[in-house]
Amino acid sequence: MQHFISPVLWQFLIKWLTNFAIFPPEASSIAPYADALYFFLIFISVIGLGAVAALVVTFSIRYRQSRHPVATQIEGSTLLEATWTIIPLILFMITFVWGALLYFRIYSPPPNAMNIYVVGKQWMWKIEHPGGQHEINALHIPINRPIQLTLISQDVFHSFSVPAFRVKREVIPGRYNTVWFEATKPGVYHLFCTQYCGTLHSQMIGWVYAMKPEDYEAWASGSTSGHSLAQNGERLFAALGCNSCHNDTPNAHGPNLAKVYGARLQLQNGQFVTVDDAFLRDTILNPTLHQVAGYAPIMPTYQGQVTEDGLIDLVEYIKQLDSDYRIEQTIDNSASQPVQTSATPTGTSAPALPPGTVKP
Amino acid sequence: MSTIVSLPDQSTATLPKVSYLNKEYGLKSWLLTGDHKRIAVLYMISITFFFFIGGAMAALIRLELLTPTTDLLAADTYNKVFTAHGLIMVFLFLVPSVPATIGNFLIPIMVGAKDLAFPKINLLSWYLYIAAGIMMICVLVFGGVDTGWTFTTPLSTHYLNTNVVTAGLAVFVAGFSSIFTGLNFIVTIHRMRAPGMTWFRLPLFVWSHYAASILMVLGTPVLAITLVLVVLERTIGIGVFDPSKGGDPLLFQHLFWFYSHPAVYIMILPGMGVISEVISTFSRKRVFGYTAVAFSSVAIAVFGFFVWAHHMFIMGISNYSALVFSLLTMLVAVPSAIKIFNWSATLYKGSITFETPMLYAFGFLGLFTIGGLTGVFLGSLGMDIHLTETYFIVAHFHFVMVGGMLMAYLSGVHFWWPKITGRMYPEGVSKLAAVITFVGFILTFFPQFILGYLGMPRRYAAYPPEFQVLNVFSSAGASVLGVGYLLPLLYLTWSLKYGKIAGANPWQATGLEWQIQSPPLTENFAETPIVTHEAYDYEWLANKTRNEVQTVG
Amino acid sequence: MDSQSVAAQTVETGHIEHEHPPFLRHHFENVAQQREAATFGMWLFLLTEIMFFGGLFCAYLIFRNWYYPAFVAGSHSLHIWAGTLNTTLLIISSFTMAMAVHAAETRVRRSLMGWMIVTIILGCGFLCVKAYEWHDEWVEHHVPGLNFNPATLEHGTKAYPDDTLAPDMAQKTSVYFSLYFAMTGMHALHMIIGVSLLTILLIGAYKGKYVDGHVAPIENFGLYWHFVDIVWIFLFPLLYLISRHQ
Amino acid sequence: MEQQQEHHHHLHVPHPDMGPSEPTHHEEHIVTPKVYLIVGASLLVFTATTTAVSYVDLGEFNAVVALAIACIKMSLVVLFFMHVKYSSKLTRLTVACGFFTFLVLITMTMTDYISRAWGRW
Repeated sequence: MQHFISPVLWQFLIKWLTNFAIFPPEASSIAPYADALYFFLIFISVIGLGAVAALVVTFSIRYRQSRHPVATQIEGSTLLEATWTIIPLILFMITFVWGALLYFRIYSPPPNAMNIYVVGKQWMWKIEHPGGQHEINALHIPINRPIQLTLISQDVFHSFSVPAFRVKREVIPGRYNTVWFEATKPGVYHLFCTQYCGTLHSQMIGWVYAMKPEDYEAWASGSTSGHSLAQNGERLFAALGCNSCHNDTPNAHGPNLAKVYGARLQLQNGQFVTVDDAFLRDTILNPTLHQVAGYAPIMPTYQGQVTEDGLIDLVEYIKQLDSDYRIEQTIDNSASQPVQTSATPTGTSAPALPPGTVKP
Repeated sequence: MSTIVSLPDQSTATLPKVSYLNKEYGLKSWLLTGDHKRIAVLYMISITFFFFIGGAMAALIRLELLTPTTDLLAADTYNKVFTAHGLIMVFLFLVPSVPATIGNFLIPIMVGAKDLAFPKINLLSWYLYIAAGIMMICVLVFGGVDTGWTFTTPLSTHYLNTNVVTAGLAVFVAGFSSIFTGLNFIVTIHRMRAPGMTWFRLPLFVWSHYAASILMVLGTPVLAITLVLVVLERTIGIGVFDPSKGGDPLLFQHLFWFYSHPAVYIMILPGMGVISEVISTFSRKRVFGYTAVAFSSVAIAVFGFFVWAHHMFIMGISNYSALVFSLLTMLVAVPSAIKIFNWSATLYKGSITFETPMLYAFGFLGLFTIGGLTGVFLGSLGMDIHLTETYFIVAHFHFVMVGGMLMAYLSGVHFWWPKITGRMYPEGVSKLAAVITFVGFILTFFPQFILGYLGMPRRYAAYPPEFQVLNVFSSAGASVLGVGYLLPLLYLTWSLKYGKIAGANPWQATGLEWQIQSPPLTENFAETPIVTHEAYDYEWLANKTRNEVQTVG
Repeated sequence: MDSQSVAAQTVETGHIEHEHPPFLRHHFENVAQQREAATFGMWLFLLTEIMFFGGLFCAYLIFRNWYYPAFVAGSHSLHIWAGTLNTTLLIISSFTMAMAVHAAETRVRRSLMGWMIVTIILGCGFLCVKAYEWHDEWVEHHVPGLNFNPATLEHGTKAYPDDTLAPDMAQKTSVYFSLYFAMTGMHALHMIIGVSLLTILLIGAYKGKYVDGHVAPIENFGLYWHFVDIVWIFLFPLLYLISRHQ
Repeated sequence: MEQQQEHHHHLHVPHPDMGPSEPTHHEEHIVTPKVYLIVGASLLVFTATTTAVSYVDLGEFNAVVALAIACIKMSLVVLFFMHVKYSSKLTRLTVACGFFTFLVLITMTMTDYISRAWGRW
């Protein structure tokens, strides 16, 4: 039978039958909402296109020259024109409101979301779980639990896209972007970089492993590097000498960082700001840009000295500081034991530097 | 099938003894000409050249995407190829396509002037275009450029070692070419109209070019300064867009799209003008709701400046700002909808014939409607998150730009071919080409919508295997489409010598350009016309023809 | 339509009915139309110039809001006397250019040439002062990308010794200087083009052009020159006068 | 034909059918040197003022005053040196159009930058 068809065509047909995707899996809590809007939009598109096609075809048949040799000149009709201005306008406004609601659903993380950090670089995704699990081009997540990603790029624009979840967020250098989702079906899904980022753009892909909570727990305990991000951050905090000012002693030069995460601070210029990940990262790099009221602008910049991974460690550490006790402990630790290098590449190549700092 | 073509008796007909084509001879008389018609012809030859270069790039892209792996082109080559395709098609084909060729040829004639207001600037515009083209070819020859046509910073400024500076300057120069074209049109339309040619007697072709010209004049300089900053950042290392120096890469996106979104309207508005003329002529009927169509062009131009950030919804712009831009994007869709319905209504009680330009215009109506409606998908905030940067957006803008603008361009070229050359194109084969183009187009780009919703990212040299079937369809369609574009090149060239002699007004159309000889005189009109009738006044045309017959009799 | 006979007729009777000065180009009906078209075209060109500088002003506004102390320090490091002198030179040159247009309109060749020469001298004066300033900034290591050293701005300037900047903010002065050089550079480029064009026009005026009613070239160049002046009128306070009182 | 007769005089009135919004033939108005001198002198005075004011601490109003003076100076140059005060509506419209688009660029870009720090959704 096979030799009646060209082998290429035969292969093509086999692929057609076995491997033909036409609609992406609906694997997140948002996906059904996105698909609902999509089908609504397809519906109005079909109506719109159908209306135009019906008009054109009907008129072409009824008023073709052989049947209707002399045209009747018509100036226009305000009523008709108003109709086809207002009806599309109403439909577009519905689309706008619906789309806006969906947008805010996708980009407003719930407060209890589990945070995972993503660093994009040419051409890979580095995923850092707070528990100290590091992954490249793979993201393991539990299902039925909101996950918030904090995304940053080390070099150029990237874009973090998981089509099965219908979410996507640009990953840009210099600032944190966030996106959240809640996977609903266990499975393995595509992870793409969708913003053109240079030569191997099409290789900057990976997999998202959505797992049942118990599987996830097993994976998480089996793949941890042994040091949580906060622990790494703690070492870095000490190594960079942050605790010489941020130590909550009576004559400390810098503000106490305990419980600072989520607090509302007054800046020197009178503005108020809520401390979030982005604010923490920004103040480490540009301290006087967000000078907190009541302190002198003496903090040096760490621009160019700490890697994005190191910044994530620091941010994660400061987030976990919920009592002064932790800081005192840090001081004790750093006094008693020298900074120990861990298994991260930065540490091994330059033993004098803690992980997370930039090689000189 | 009935037809309105009225050609002179071919056994006795001759081309006019004196016309813009034969008034002077020699290369110099072309290269130093001030005649808008000759410059239009120069432009037409040049953009055809670049269209086929860009088309060859498209062919390579589609060939590479036949299989999921990078087997024909390596990833870096593929990146250079799609960048070249984008840059050439956008800046060297689409932006000048209708305005610099058909528009250049017709705007002075349609307003009843002898030439554009500034013939030398018009010629300068062509030379700038050629300079940009040569720079672009140099870029390709000396190793290419792989920024994508969007020049995203900091990729373009710090992370590539290809010819970004030359490519940026080429776009800069091409931008000034388009500024000068637009400037010339605006002055001509304001200042050079013949006596009696009021604003509301202007053909809709002129209105849409007027709107597009405003966008060219006001939008392009922002792109120019943005590219200057990119070049300075790359060569010297200033830090306006570089986050490591305190700059903001999103500012680049703002400034770039401030031009590049209106640029979409620069590309499509002139095409809409062509469609108005063609649909009116072949239904023998005034365009339904002339005023609404005219004002919708201007509305598109004005609103076009307020919507650029919809290219940045997922980039982390303020949510409030995203709301505003999404709302305005929805509003800009309305004038396009008005136009579509008005064109459809023009057919009502007309006396319709189906010559090639009309077939292309029908193609435009269908494809542009799909392109426009899928634009609403992308303007809708939540939907945009999933669809942007995927093949959905690729399909969307190809429906608008290729299905819309290129269909309109081909429609216009066929419609005014007898006016430009004095000869008819062969009707049978050209109808075939129109149908092939339409079918090939749908086959090429419709699967890409499905691919886009599946999540296939754009600008990927390799892709997951489950996307292959749809990509094979798309590539197959592209080969059909290629035939559709090669055919006109062949038979139009053939018709230059062997086409039937067209006479002044083969379509029995009402525009001023059809009341003069084909090809026209260098000064267009024997004497300054005095306009006493509205645009698309077929009764006036019938009376005029009757009177002429009586006079001759 | 018998187009051939009509064509022949045109060639012969082309423009006979009009008064036809030598500078009237064939496709215009009359001098007024030509002049209006030229002026309108020039205005449209100036629109593109507004948007060209507009992108820079937009960037300036954003970064000034972000890095205000850096912009203050950057501004303080400029010589205010140079900025004020240059503003004065340009304003006077605008005045002399306006007088040159007036001289062309009243058809007085000698005074036209005189005012043009003064304008050229003032324009060159502006460029010299600007070149001096740039040289100074080069010496002080204030040129981003080429020899920028933020440390020079951490401890105040001669005029403003109290202007201390934290190191992170001192780095941000590179944004200020990037914009400073982009803006003044683009402006100076326009000045150089202006002076060159004016020199060409001066040669024309020497040969006796522009005083026979064909004012448009002078008038339009005047528009260009005034526009360049306006750009500087904004650059001066934005770049030189930030918070001088501190 | 009435219209045609009208057009025989189109030497001076080239487009009589255009609406009143677009007078194509404005009176040539030659501005006197005295006006130029006054405008030039006031520009210099404004320059001195703006420089002097920048040394006075007005808080946030320093920038406002500086820009206001720059706008006044610009208006003087545009109206008198560039003859817009004596020009056709078309020219005025063109100038207005340029500033309008410039403001669109700035304000619409600022909508993003200003509101980024507003409450999170």
